[in-house]
Amino acid sequence: MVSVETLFDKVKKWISSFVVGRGYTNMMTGYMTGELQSLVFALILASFFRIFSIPLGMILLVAVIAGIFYFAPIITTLEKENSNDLNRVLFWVVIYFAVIIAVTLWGR
Amino acid sequence: MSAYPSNLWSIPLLVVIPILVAVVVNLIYNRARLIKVISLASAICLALITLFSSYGYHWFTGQPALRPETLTFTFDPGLPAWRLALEFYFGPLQQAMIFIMSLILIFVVAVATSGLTKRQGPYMGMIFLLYASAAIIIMVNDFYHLWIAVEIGSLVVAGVVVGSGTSVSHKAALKYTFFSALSGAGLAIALALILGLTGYPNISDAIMYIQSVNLGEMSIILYVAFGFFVLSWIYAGGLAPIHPLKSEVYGASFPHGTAMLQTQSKLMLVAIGIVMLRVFGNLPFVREVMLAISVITMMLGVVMALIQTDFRWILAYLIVSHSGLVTVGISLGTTEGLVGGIFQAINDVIYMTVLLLCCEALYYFGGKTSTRHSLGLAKKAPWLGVAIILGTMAASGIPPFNGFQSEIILIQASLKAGLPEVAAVILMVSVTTFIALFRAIYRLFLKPPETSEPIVEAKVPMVLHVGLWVLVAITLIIGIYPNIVVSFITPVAEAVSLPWYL
Amino acid sequence: MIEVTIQLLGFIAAAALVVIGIAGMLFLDNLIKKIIAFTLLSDGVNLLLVALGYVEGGVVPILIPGMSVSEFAARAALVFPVGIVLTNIVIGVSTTAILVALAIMLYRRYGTLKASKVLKGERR
Amino acid sequence: MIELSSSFIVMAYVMVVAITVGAVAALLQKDLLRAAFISGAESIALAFFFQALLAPDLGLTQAIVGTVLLPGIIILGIFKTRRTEED
Repeated sequence: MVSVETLFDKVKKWISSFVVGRGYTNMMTGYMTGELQSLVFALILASFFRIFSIPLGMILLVAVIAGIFYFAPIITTLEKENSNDLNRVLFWVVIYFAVIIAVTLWGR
Repeated sequence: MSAYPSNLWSIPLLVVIPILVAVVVNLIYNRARLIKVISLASAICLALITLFSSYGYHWFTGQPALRPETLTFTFDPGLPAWRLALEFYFGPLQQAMIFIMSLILIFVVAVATSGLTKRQGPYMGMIFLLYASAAIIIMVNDFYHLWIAVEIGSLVVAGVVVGSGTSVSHKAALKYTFFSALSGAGLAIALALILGLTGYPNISDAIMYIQSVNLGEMSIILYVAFGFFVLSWIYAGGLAPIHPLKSEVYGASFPHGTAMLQTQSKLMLVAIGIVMLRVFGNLPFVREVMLAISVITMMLGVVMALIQTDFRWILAYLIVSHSGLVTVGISLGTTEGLVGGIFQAINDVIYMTVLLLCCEALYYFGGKTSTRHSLGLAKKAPWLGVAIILGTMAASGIPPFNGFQSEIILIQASLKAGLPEVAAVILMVSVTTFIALFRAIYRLFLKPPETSEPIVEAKVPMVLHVGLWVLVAITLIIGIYPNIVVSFITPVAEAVSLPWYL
Repeated sequence: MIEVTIQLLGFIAAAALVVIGIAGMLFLDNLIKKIIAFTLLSDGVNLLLVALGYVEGGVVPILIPGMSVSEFAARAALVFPVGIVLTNIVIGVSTTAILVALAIMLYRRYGTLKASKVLKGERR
Repeated sequence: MIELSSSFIVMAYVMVVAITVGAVAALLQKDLLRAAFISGAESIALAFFFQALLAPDLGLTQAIVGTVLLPGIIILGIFKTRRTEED
């Protein structure tokens, strides 16, 4: 017997795989919306690069789309990186500071 | 301005009165009635001072910023350096911002003294010190006071958070205070670098020096100073990399404490952002860096708000996200952008306070704020349901309310500046705000309760009702007549955005 | 070859203190150790500020009898960093006090000072 | 005027070493009480460095605050919690 899996079943499985093991499926709407939002946000951020150079921005946009497919549920990664662990935030702040100084000095 | 500018006595009162009240209230510690009377009276007094004070300067040492004969700033290459003009400036913008803050202080004090907190004395003292630090940062025109007020503010935030007394709040306060080392030290270094470069602690003087003297190779120092300044800016306002800690601070304190905290941090964002624009605005890539930080903050905050399961944490992340909305306007640097950003800060403070007071009212119905429970509160307390939906509409920018007015200014400003992507992000943020809030409201208010056990109902104090409806009325009034506030902001925005329009 | 002055030595020591402080805050696990690293960091910043105000071949900025004002103005070390650092020392002490108080409260609650247990990131 | 710079620079060399070694040593101790004392000793070196950098008033302040007040606060915390670092 070969089970008939329609496209709807596949999409449903893919969606519910985000929330497996959480035992609280009411959050699914939130996670789904968050996933779509962060997708669009990433695309918009990539298209921002047109301010500096348009060809490079196009390459970046393609790279971001490829990256989105690779890291499929972005929202879980985002949630992990947004953890309120002290050391993680400290690490991000140090990197941020280095980037700001580098960018402003480069722009000079 | 023909006469020599006189030293205004009324401005320092905005700082002195809260500090005095903090000391007195701390001393009488536990006598609730007396604390209530003193703190309410002084909060009303502060609001009256901001309403009726005249505009002008107060300088502590050195000389005033304006010279009567030429109407120029004190900058004069002929005079020796180290003039030490430490001063406050009180103008229309400062009046609008401090008046809104005083209004919220009145409601916060009234709500806080009518229940929930024990050990009221020290807690009230912390709230008044928070007000004082924000007032200094809004009025200040020299780097020294700016730095001290940011330091005081960061310590007092920890105090307010600890006031709620849970272990989560202790953790949040500890993490937040560890960062004051980085940001405060960074601001001190930035202050020392600018001081070493220009020789003026006064912001106006330093700007005049930077614009009139060719710095040459020394301008590298300005970039490093900008980096440190950004560090303290993101720390004070809870922008992108620090937003997990800041949202934890917002979520862990009492809702009325959060109302004061978000007021302080949003107005601080505006004030420090304007200082950064004035000092560094002409450098390349500065406004791009600020814009990138605020866009990332908006996006991360709103996406994280979507996946929270507690109404308090949803509000906490939304506050962070809307701080990004404020700084987008400021970092655009155009007149419309500045007007939109500052107007958004004022509106934001008001409607978020409405939502936070609703969250406070939930505490009187058993204290369950998690969206895992469906309480069916709309039947128990229809007034609360109406208020929270009105607050949500204001927060997501639906026309008759004030959020709409500032967001449309922001969208127009970003389109005019040639950045349609920013406009798209702003639109998405306002829509997602609505989704995130309404998910919680549906679970808490509209969905019929799952269990049949009755909700514990305590008597909601009268001040909470009054504060809620007064603030909702203000959102409506500002939404219909935005010029009440915009007329205060526009001249300042025109003055600040001048340098790159010449 | 750069000439080694006291100012340069000050910058070196300040950089060392700041790096040690940040590394300590990042990688040490004990809360009290983290607080000590915090004091080291603020010491480093103080040293940096004082070294910025140093004038080579200068004098302590106190006007002693027998010294002309113009000579004093030319040679005295800068005073404004001193004011900043004095404030910074006081702020550092109060911040340390708050941190220690919070660490004690968390110790009473959790029975441990390990930051990886007390301050670990948690889902809500 | 007495020129002190030549003697100060020798002192500064010693103090750079003392500050760096003290800071590292304070953070490497297993015994927290000893770490607090060593950070106090590092503060004394820092106070001498302030003296060499023409800020004697700061040197005095740092000597008092860094050797008495700060270690005092930290030692208070240690007595209220625990003395050794757990694994």
